[in-house]
Amino acid sequence: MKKFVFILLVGLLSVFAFSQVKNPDMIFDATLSEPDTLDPHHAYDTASGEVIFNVYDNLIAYDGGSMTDFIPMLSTVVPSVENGYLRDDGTTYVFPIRKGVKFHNGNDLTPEDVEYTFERGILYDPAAGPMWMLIEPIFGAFTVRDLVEEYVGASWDKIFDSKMNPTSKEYETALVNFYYDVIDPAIEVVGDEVHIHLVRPYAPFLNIICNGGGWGAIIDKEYSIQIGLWDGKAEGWWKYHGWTKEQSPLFDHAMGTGPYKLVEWDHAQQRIVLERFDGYWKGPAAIKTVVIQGIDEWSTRRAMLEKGDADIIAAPVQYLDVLKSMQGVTVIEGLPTVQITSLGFNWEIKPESPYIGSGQLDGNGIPTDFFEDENVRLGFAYAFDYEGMIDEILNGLGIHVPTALPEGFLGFDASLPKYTLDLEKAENYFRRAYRGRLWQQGFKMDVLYNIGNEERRVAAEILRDNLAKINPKFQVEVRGVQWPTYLDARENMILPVYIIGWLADFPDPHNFIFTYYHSQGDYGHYYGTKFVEFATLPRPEFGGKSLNKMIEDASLETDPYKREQMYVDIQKFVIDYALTLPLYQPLAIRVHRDWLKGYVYNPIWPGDYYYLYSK
Amino acid sequence: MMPENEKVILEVEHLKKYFPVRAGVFKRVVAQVQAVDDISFKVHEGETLGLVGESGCGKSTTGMTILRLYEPTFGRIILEEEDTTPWFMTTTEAKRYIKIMYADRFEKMKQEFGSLDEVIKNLNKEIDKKYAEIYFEQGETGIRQDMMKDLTEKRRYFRKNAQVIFQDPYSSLNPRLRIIEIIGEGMKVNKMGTNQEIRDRVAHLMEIVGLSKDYIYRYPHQFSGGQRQRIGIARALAVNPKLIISDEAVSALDVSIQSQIINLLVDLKNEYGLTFVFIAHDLAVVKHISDKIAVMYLGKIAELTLKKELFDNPLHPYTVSLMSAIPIPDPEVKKKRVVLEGDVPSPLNPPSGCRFHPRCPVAKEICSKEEPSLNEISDNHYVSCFFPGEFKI
Amino acid sequence: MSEEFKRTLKRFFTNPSALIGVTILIFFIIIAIFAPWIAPPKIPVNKNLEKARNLLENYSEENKYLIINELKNFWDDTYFFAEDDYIELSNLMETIAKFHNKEVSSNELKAHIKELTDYYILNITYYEKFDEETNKVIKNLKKEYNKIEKKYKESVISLNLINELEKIDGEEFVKQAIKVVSRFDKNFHEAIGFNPYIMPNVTTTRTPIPPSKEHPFGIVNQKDIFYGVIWGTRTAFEIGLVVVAISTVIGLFIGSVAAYFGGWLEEVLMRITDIFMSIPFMLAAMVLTTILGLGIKNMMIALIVFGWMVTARLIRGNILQAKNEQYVMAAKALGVSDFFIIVKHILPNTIFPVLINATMRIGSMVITAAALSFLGLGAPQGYADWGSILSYSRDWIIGGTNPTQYWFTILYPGIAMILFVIGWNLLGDALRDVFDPRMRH
Amino acid sequence: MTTYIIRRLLLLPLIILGVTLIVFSMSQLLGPLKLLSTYVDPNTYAKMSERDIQILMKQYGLTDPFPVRYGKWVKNLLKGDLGWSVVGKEPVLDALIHRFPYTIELALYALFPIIGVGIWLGVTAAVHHNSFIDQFIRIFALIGWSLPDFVWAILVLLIFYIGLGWFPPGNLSIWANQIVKSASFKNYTHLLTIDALLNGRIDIFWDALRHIIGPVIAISWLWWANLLRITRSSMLEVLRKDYVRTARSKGLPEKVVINKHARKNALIPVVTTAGQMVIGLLTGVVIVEMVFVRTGLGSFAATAAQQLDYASIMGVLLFTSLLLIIGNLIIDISYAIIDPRIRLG
Repeated sequence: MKKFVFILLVGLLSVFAFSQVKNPDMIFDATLSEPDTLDPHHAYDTASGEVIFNVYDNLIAYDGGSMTDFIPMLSTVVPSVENGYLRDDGTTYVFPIRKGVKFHNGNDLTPEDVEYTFERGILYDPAAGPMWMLIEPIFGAFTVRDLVEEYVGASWDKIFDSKMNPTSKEYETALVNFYYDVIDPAIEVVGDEVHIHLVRPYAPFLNIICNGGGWGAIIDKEYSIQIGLWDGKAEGWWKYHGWTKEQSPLFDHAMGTGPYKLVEWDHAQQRIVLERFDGYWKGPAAIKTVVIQGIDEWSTRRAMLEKGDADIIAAPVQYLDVLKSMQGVTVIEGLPTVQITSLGFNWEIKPESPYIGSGQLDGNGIPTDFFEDENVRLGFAYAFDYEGMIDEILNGLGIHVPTALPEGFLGFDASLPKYTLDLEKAENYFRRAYRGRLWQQGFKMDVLYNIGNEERRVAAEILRDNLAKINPKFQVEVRGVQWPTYLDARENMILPVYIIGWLADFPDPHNFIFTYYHSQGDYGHYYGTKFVEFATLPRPEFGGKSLNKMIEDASLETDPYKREQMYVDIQKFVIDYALTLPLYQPLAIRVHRDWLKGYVYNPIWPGDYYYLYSK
Repeated sequence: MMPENEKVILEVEHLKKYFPVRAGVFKRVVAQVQAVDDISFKVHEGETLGLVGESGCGKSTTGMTILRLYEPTFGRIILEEEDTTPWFMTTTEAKRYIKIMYADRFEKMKQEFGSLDEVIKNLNKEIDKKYAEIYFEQGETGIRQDMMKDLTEKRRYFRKNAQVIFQDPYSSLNPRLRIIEIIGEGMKVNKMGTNQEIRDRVAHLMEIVGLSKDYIYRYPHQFSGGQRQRIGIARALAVNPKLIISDEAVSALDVSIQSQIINLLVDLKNEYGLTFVFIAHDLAVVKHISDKIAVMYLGKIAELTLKKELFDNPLHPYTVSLMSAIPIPDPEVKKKRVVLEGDVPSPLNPPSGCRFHPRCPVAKEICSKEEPSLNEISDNHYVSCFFPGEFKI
Repeated sequence: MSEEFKRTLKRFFTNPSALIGVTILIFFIIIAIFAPWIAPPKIPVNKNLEKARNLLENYSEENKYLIINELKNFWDDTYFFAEDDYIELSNLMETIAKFHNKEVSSNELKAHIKELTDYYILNITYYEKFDEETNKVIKNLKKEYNKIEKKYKESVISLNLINELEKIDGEEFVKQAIKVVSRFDKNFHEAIGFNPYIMPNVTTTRTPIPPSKEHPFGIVNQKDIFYGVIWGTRTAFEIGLVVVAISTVIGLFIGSVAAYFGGWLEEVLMRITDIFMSIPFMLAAMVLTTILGLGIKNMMIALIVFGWMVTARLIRGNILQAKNEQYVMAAKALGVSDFFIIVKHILPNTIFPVLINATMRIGSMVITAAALSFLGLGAPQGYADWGSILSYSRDWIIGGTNPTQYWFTILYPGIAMILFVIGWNLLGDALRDVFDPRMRH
Repeated sequence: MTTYIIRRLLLLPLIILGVTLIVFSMSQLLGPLKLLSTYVDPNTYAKMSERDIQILMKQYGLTDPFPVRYGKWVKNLLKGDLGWSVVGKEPVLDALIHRFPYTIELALYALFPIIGVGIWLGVTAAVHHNSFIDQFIRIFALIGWSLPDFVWAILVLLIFYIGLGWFPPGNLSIWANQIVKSASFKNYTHLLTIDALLNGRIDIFWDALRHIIGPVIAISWLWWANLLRITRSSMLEVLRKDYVRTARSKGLPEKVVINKHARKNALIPVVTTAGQMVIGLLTGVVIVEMVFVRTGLGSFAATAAQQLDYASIMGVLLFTSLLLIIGNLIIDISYAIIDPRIRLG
């Protein structure tokens, strides 16, 4: 027995004496999560975007780390008024398509592929997808549903039964005509060019088109039809509309013209394997294989970086000191981001919410319309320690911003007043709220965060502790829930306040101002119907315009100076009313092994662009 | 000798107790162990019936069944002129029992005799007469109502009046209870007095059974086997029962202590006029205490008669062989011992005909074919044998 | 005390593992009991009262009015609306009485309620739900009235107390003022309802801070580890004892009913036990906690639901053995009811293996609960619970700039947990040694 | 004995039915909307109209009474339809099948050291009863028994990966993974080590083994503690038996006494425990798999629970329960064949 154990041990030890096999021809990127879907017209998260970014090409791209300069990609020209490719007062964009570009399957890129790509994306327009960004400038609506309802003149529920079949022949004809009358003319092939017609001039259009996150990616028409995507016909296009993620064949398939091709997506291991595309039109990439794997456990990620098994890892800022002390590891801190982390108020909490205590102003809860009172909002605004959060929790990796508009964007004005920690001010506002009753009764509510997001937890705890300092009767319980629960709770309007981030889709103020402050914005519509009233009320500050109108007008303004002024006005207004609390604009840290060369950072990119890297 | 017309305390009629044997996938009953197979006897007030037989012959089962610690398979158990059989049955079982035991029987007799009066006249037991009258007046439900009313009361009555003394002095006392709790439990359950009264009576009982009353707060493990058996006796006496069944009460004890306990029981019996069913596997033990003796063999009664008659004139070959096994404390007397051949057959599959025939020294052909019934050979002497008295030593 | 018991005790206390186990557990019990003194929670204070108290400590004549002023401020902040509210609600009560006598229409009553809701005296729901559930609303309004009446009375008493103070001076004033302050303090604390199990944040730095005099076990996740370990002792006892006690009682009930009554009931109950046993414990607890939602209570429910089967089987086996003991027969012959036979005769003689098993399970339950907390399914954020503190340390276990830099994040809560579990296991071991008949020779 | 086996087999559907009933009842605590997420991807109805959701609910019978719902659910189960796994991004059943081999491989490799060392320790402790060695082993067991597995698992990672660089996390190294995923590598059993040998790739075999040893060490301590306790007490009991005393009194050397007479008999109760241990290993690896990034059932369950992927966790629960039931059945039957005394049980 003992002898056997000894032999076994010796045998094992001799095996582990093997030296580590390093892979100079491979990059291992240990991330936090795996992609959601690889369908470019559905993907709306950075993990998916990063893969699509490396597998597909867009018509144009950002020039390196710049967010304003473009370079031609599949289009040989970046359209502008000067070069004549931006026509009709800025409503027609002309893209001459590059010749000799091949997809990974060997097919040639044609202008028809480009036309097909955009039309397919628009007709597909999945729920909670990114396609609104293209539909808005091209058609002036947010969803295909809206367009169809307007064109047909009936509600979606009337036009279709539950199995997505048109309920009558007339509707069917109308739907077919909808394609010919609305969709088809918007994007057309003219010779070797593709013309895109906008409903009105729209400044950020090129930014939208060139984003690597997916919605600008060009797919192969032949391949797509072959695997079951929209067949390119007007008849029955609706059958390809609004699929769920997994219904789309592109969910885990990819066929682009990009520098890497998708080899494998292993769900079990949360792992994506990419391989160099040798026929890439710019010439093949330096590194043969890229592995992107989601590893949840920080200890494991860190250990892999330390051992050199991982080249790049996702690292939370609290481990900055640890990372800096490691050998052979490059740490870059303070990279600018196009994100805002903010705290939003729900003006109209559902009474069944479990997070508002008694639901009354009796010291054991909060009334459902608690945050409609601007004194309460302002009280909260001055109860948060913005500087402390940035300095101590984020290790200084954050910017204190006046509103939910990141630094570097048009309209950003550092001289605007910022909320600061001021307990006396907060006390004054709280004493004013509810005719002084709030101060006497106190309140109780829960602030949720999603488990694993430590910044949100700490932010909530800072708020909790400061409120208790102002008045011990102000009681906040900080509660961790899982991410789906968090999203659900917000969706169901049962969260009193919620901390959430917004990452720019394209580098334009509209993407933030609209999102946060328009009552139809992605976040604005969570403020409740009371906020709709608020946002549509004519305001003397805006010369009689409502907040919504002001935001809409600002997006259409073509004069950059005027536009900037409008955004400043909007921001002044929202600061006075404390519509949302911009907690901070985070700054990123970047961690990779020293041997990784060629790193370029662009805040608007969904992730790494491996084509640039070598080892 | 007690006169025959004394009050009957316990009467057992055609008592059967079968234990089902389950086997197979669905645990179906594949056979029956006929532990007790159709036995009948009477015990009069103040009388002691000795129940004797080899181990496994069903005597203990008989005792347990009478006490309703086992449910009888068939038969009637009458305690003090009351049919106690259905008292511990579920409603459906009781219904079935009443139908078989009374309704069907009366119905049959009615057809046989024609008039109701005749039927009643022909019934010789008081209890039958009583129920016949009820039956013919109110039908089957009448009997049922009469029997099944006040069940809790009746059960308590039964439990109070039929008590047991167990064989094993070690396992028959709950080791976690004090003596006062053990002896007093029955009184408490039957609400026979306040705590003070119970304590006094327990102390009194302790003295009666020959133990110091100071011991009532002790635990069983602090006593010897004989003492424990005395405690067991006191527990049975505590509720003033009419009938005590003693299940091999002395077999586990040393011989010297055996006689002490038997003497105690005899004294108690004489003093309080107790009625006993005394179960033992040894005629010698029974001899001293019994008035009447039933010898059991393989679930059946082989011979039943008064003690003197049995010892003077044993008629069943099995009794004879048992008798020969009694040691006689006189070295001068030479005794011939009968050693029975073979083992006791399994009650699962009893021999055909007379159950004793495979081991019987005088068995004839008929013995293996027909089963002898328990016949009254002479006055009050019942034997179940085709050739009674043929085997002698 | 019986001899047997004494002997058992002696055997128990000469058993070394019993001694160590009991010592450890007593240690933890003491910590749990004295937690508020060992690691005093930071109970929030009212600023006015705090100032008043400070002034009282260095009392001088000129401070008197400052003190009274602070008390008045406190009174203002607490009871400013009490009288108005009381009057308004009294009026409303009159209206309600009239409404009952049909003197006032329901619309008028509704209008009256609306008036009060506009001044935030009443919640708007009273107005909104009035039409649907009139009776319920009125009932609740009466409750509201009682509450406010109580508050009003308290406010009057408080004001009187302050006024009384104004009339006295010197020593007497100090004596009375201290009384008043502590009375107000009590009212204040009742109003806020403080939960000491929530660990407060003691710093804003996110990297763990090594032990110091103020925080003897160091800080992780901004929480004082010492505070968490001390108060976590209570949580550990709560989880271990409650889960094991309830699941054991359930197991006892099911097992003893099955064994004693037998027949189809036994068959059904034991098959149910089999079925529950066929579900892996850890996963089942995980799933049920997930479905019920996070939190200690839900976790405990999940552990109980899937934790009773061993007891049931154990007790059933033992009872089947005990059932045929002669003393059980004797009790039956005496007419003792089934219930008492089980409780008095059978259980006391069969329960020891169950108790030993339960003792052992307490430790493993605490570990399971900690594992659930580690996976983020157990205790809520910031709750003083060893598993949670250990899960805070999970990202620091492998160290910082050197592998042992953050040793304290795991050491103290880890040791507490291991000791606790060891304590119960040693106790269980010892009990088995003492009570297992095979070990007696 | 045949009847015993048949009886066990006949009880099997009943038990399985009971388990499904419990799992189903648990899921019913969720409420209709969340329940819907166990049937369809929640993204599907995230932006759906109320009407469409109602239709969807009706389609999946969520408005039916309990028994009907249960019936439909069981019908789906029988078709292998366990719902959609959000975490796995594939049907739950597929997700389970893909992850199962990793867990079973880990369990198999854990088994040998656990049983071997566990029994050896138990016997050693019993033979040296009350000596220093015994006390040492008992303390070893006590700590193993009391050590939270997540702490120990991370410590193993710290020591054997960061410290010594021997046992990395994951299933396989990247290079090996690529070979395994390539077309030329045939997956016969889906157990990495065995497939590697069958393909004649000794390097991949060693790589897979290297990745397994860390988790094995992390699980072993607890089970050692478990097993050695049972072995020790069983051995102590046997050593007191008359036949062992007789053997001793005959003057047989102690070694022979222990090896020949005592150990064999002492191991009978150990065998049952060992059987249950295999099953226990299959379900007890949640935390170890999480820490070592192994993609087995355990880490799947944990991730699913954290992301409230109800369909997946219920799938795992059903699947492992089924494993448990079948495993127990096999153990009981084979035990009945080996030891006739058990049959009545």
